[in-house]
Amino acid sequence: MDTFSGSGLACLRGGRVVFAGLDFALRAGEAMLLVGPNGSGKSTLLRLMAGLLRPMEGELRWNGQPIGDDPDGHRGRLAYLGHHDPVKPVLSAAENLAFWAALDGRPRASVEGALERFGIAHLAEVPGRFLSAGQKRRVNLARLLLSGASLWLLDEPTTALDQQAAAAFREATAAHCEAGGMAVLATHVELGLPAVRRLALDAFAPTEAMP
Amino acid sequence: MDTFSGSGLACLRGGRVVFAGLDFALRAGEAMLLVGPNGSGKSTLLRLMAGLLRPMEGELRWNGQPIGDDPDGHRGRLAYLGHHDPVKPVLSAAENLAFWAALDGRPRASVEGALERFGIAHLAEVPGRFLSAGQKRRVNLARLLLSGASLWLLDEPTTALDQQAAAAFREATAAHCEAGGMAVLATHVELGLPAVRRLALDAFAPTEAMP
Amino acid sequence: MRGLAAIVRRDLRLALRQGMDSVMVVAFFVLATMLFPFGVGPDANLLARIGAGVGWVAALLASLLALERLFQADYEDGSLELLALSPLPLEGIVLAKVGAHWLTTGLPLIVASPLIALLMNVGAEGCGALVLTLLIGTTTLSLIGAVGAALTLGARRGGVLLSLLVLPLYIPTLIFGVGTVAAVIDGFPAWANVMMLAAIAVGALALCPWAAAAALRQALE
Amino acid sequence: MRGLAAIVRRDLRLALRQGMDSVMVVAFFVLATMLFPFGVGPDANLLARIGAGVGWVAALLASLLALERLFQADYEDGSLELLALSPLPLEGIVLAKVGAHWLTTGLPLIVASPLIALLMNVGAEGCGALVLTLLIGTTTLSLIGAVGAALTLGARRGGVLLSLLVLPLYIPTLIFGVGTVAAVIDGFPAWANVMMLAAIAVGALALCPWAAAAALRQALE
Amino acid sequence: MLKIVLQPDAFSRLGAKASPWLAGITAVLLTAGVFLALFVSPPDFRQSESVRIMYVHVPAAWMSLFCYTFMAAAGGAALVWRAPLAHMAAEATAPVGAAFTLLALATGSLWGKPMWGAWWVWDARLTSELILLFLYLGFIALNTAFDDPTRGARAAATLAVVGIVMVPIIKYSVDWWSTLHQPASVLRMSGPTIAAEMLVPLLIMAVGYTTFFLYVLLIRMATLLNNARIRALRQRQVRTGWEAAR
Amino acid sequence: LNALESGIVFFHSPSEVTEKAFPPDRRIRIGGLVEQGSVNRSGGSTVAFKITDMAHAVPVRYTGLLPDLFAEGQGVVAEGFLKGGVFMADEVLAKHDENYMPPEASAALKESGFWQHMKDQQANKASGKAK
Ligand code: HEM
Ligand SMILES: Nc1ncnc2c1ncn2[C@@H]1O[C@H](COP(=O)(O)OP(=O)(O)OP(=O)(O)O)[C@@H](O)[C@H]1O
Ligand SMILES: Nc1ncnc2c1ncn2[C@@H]1O[C@H](COP(=O)(O)OP(=O)(O)OP(=O)(O)O)[C@@H](O)[C@H]1O
Ligand SMILES: [Mg+2]
Ligand SMILES: [Mg+2]
Repeated sequence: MDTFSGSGLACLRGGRVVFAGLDFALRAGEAMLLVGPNGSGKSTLLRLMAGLLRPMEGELRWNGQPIGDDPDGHRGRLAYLGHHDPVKPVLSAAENLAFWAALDGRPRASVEGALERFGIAHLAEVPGRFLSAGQKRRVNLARLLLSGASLWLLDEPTTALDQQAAAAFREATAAHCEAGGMAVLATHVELGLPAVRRLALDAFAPTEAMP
Repeated sequence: MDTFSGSGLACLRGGRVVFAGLDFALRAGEAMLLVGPNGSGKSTLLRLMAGLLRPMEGELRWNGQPIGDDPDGHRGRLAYLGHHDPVKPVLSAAENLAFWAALDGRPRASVEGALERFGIAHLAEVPGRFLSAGQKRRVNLARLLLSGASLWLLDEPTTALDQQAAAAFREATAAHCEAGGMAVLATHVELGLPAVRRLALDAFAPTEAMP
Repeated sequence: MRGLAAIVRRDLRLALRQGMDSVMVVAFFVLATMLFPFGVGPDANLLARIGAGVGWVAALLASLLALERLFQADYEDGSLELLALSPLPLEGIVLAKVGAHWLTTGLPLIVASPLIALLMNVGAEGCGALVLTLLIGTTTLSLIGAVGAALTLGARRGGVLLSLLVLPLYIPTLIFGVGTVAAVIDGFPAWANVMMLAAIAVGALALCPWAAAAALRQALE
Repeated sequence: MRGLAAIVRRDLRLALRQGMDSVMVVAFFVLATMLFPFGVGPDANLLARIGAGVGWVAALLASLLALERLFQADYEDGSLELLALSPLPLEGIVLAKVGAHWLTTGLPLIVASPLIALLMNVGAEGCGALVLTLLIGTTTLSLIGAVGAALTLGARRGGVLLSLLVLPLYIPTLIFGVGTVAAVIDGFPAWANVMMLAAIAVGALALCPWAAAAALRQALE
Repeated sequence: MLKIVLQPDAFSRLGAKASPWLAGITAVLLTAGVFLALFVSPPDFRQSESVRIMYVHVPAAWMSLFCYTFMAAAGGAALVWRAPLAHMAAEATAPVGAAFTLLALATGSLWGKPMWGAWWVWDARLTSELILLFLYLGFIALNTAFDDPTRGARAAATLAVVGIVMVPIIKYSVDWWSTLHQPASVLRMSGPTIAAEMLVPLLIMAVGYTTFFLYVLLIRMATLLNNARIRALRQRQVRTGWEAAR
Repeated sequence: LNALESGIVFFHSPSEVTEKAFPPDRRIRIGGLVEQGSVNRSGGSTVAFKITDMAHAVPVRYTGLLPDLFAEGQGVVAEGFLKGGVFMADEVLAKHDENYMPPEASAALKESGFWQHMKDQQANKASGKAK
């Protein structure tokens, strides 16, 4: 069974230590919520997990193996969702999704199915520039389903979503975990996911802010 | 006692009528929530109230006087907060605030006091680029306090705020209204402000969307 | 007035902290000019003849490149909305921003232009004329460029589009600027040309802030 | 490989749908060239002499302008993060994007260059040489420019110095490009120059994707 | 509201009725004009046969100026009254005008070689005409450069209005400055200096070009109108989709 | 306004050239009519002729191909530089005027003397404009 863990993680941003001595461990089928006040380092930790940032101290491991040993493999198994929705205004929703699927080179799942899951199948042929904020976010979430990644890293995924879409997201995440996937979510609001771990980030803020 | 009202407002965006026949009235000391689904025109109405957009039909009035008669005066009494946080990355939080205060040419209130109110006094000297999403939003909110404007127009003001900051915002708005100010807020979440009016925007959507 | 001064101060401070701008503009200016000795051979006479023209064209392109992002940053982070909503007239704000921009990019160009004159073998009077005409001309370029920058705000291909719009409008300034320098070098009276340059500058000063402000209002709608 | 092809296809499709990209680059190229007759006077012989140099400078500037936003759109809408997180090597991704970009902007430049040669009175052999050197040279420019574009994405992290380093890197390409055309026009053998151009191109192909990828990683930190 | 909804439909009906007529008239005029120009009109006393380029060049040059004026007027009207149809008229004119300009430049250049001894010179007339081409291109580029079509339309209209200063400059450049290009032969105060046998085919061609322009204008405006309708449907689709999902 | 230095003008008139002192190595263009009877093809491809605006005439020497329309009494623009009062041209362009007519008509006009009259008028206009 896959495991994803970090030990003794510390991160420096703009000359400040954001968190230090942070440990976590996650097993297949589990979801973890990152909580904490503004500036506590939720987004930072997610980018660290994705490999976009390197930790100042500590190490991330996949099945006990440091991910630094196989960064390509790590990138191959994760899907990241950040603050932006990378939906090109001149490509249709389906074209946007198809591109991301082709890029990963993974067996291409059904684009229509993914759109359907988030209630926007009827928008498949509509160019991105006509989509509202919430609709763009749904396209971005549909990308997760197509990616087939086992590790989802999601930064405030429910921004701009209405109730119905938020419910669809909850279901999708639950299904992903049930199928043996993992998810890490940074959030300010209660998502109502069943059986999640919580990581409160303010606990790791160093008392002395300067290194 | 000041009043701010609009009658028969209609607005066209991207060749489509967003709302039509919209009326509202607001008196000193009142707050008004704009509610409605994505794309119903909340942001549009706020920009209209600020004078960034001109209505296709209808008129806005301040104390019964059309604001078109005195646009400079109207700009002088409002403070607008949009989707972006205009925080320059190379200026410190305090410098950013001081600039906006100087621009309005209003008697300069204490920058430190405003930062303090939103719990970021310790970030006064930190350059904007080191601030997290929520911290930037707090700086932007502090700007409202400094502006001394009597009419606040706020577009989803609590985005990215944590609980504590949201509470600070609630207090500040309540204090503003108590002191005879007005506030119009577009929002998707319950803000818990006392004694507010509500304007549900989907009621004004024209049935025929085509021009 | 105090508000406008605050804008100038802020923009200068931003330019200073970000570094970049002035240095880049001057580097580009010198580089584009330096190319010609390589391109046409080190024939001192020839260089002297095309010197003023090349210097002017390089200055023009450099100022174009620098102008592209005049309003961009403020547009993207929402500052522009707040500026437009301030009680100050938008025309004045445009003028303040153009002024600050000219101080950080136009002025360094002018300071660097004697160097260009030296590189290109333009004599002392020619050099003086180059500095003078650039002094008048770059203000015009900045003002016209501001209109273009405002019109293309939010466009998908800002830079290239801007140059497509603005370059044709730059041509008169270029013609009279170069004409002045050429006349001075040849020993003809050049006042007529300088007057034309100044007239264009005054015209631009009167019209451009207004046009740019109108375009900005459109961009914010 | 399939992933990289998907990137090229997407970027071409984006350029096509957004339209005008190629047209605008060409327009800038022609406009920038046009400035010189005004700058140095419409003297046919002189124009012919500086024609190659001017054409090259204009091409360089056009490619610089077009490249400036090579990664910008993807950076701003978060696509770049996802590209960097895809299992493909980032160097390959850079190459694919530069390739697509060259097809939509570099190639039209080359197609338009005979027109420039005509406007500037450069003769037939000179024109042929211009096309050939641009063909080799613009690839180099695109590659070096990609490094610059990547650096300016993360310029806040003190990239001033680095981006200044990129501009001078254009110079050798220019010198040998212009040199080739001049040699051909004057009837000298030009192979040495062409070989140098090609050598620079190969060097750029080897180094630049790597440098640009490093710069992109920094920008995404 | 009513105005905006009604006008386009009325316009569509008008266009559908008028365009076949315009097509017919254009075909007749251009055929007649070409026939007269090539076979009937006499050679010039100095240029002999190469004068026949005139019948293509001169109307194209005239149209380049006329189309720009029309475009700027439509753009100005669109800005003042916020009338979508006026925007469409300006938008529809731009590529046609650009094509005429290109044609004038190309045929002028072709004519210049035998006449002057040079394909191209940098005199005021030729240069200003080239700048006109760039104004057209700028209009087209600006119009399509934004995700929001109305923003593009208004920015482009602003440019068109500003650029109108070029038209008198082009027209009078030959009088204000010394140019290699000849002064006006037809549109001059003291009457044409072209022999009648040459003037008549020239004018027929000019009228033919104009009806051709009107024809293309109608067709293109109809297309733009349809595009706008499709866009509106798309938006409605987005909206109803949202409502269904709600 | 004196447009002399401004680069907008494509050519200068002979009067300007004789009255103003252009620096000897400055390339300029002179435009006007080829003076009647002044063309002298002195062997090879070198021609000498005079460009006139009826007030002043400038002698020109040119080696090379002439455009088809080059003829006495016709408009011409020569590019080169002045050397000891003689204009050494290295490019000669023909300048066409605004008159178009069939050959027969022009012959008829010439007979009636009207043609010469028109030429004079035009030349006067050209020289007047430059002043
Ligand atoms: C690329 C070169 C040329 C360009 C860009 C050009 C441009 C123009 C333009 C814009 C006009 C319209 C002016 C107006 O409406 O008053 C025009 C008219 C005209 N052009 Fe050209 N031209 C070129 C070459 C020539 C040549 C070589 C000739 C032959 C000598 C010529 C003969 C004429 C004539 C006869 C007219 C009509 C004048 C009138 O009565 O309005 N053009 N040209
Ligand atoms: N690019 C950066 N450079 C330097 N410092 C940064 C950068 N981004 C964030 N920081 C700093 O790192 C800390 C953590 O920021 P981060 O964005 O991870 O917080 P967060 O928990 O996501 O906050 P929020 O709830 O506001 O999104 C903040 O104090 C911030 O000032
Ligand atoms: N700049 C624009 N150009 C064209 N159409 C626009 C523009 N901005 C908004 N719209 C359209 O106007 C409508 C109202 O948008 P608005 O942003 O006011 O909605 P909102 O109620 O604020 O939605 P949200 O909850 O997503 O913020 C939407 O359908 C949108 O597509
Ligand atoms: Mg965050
Ligand atoms: Mg909104």
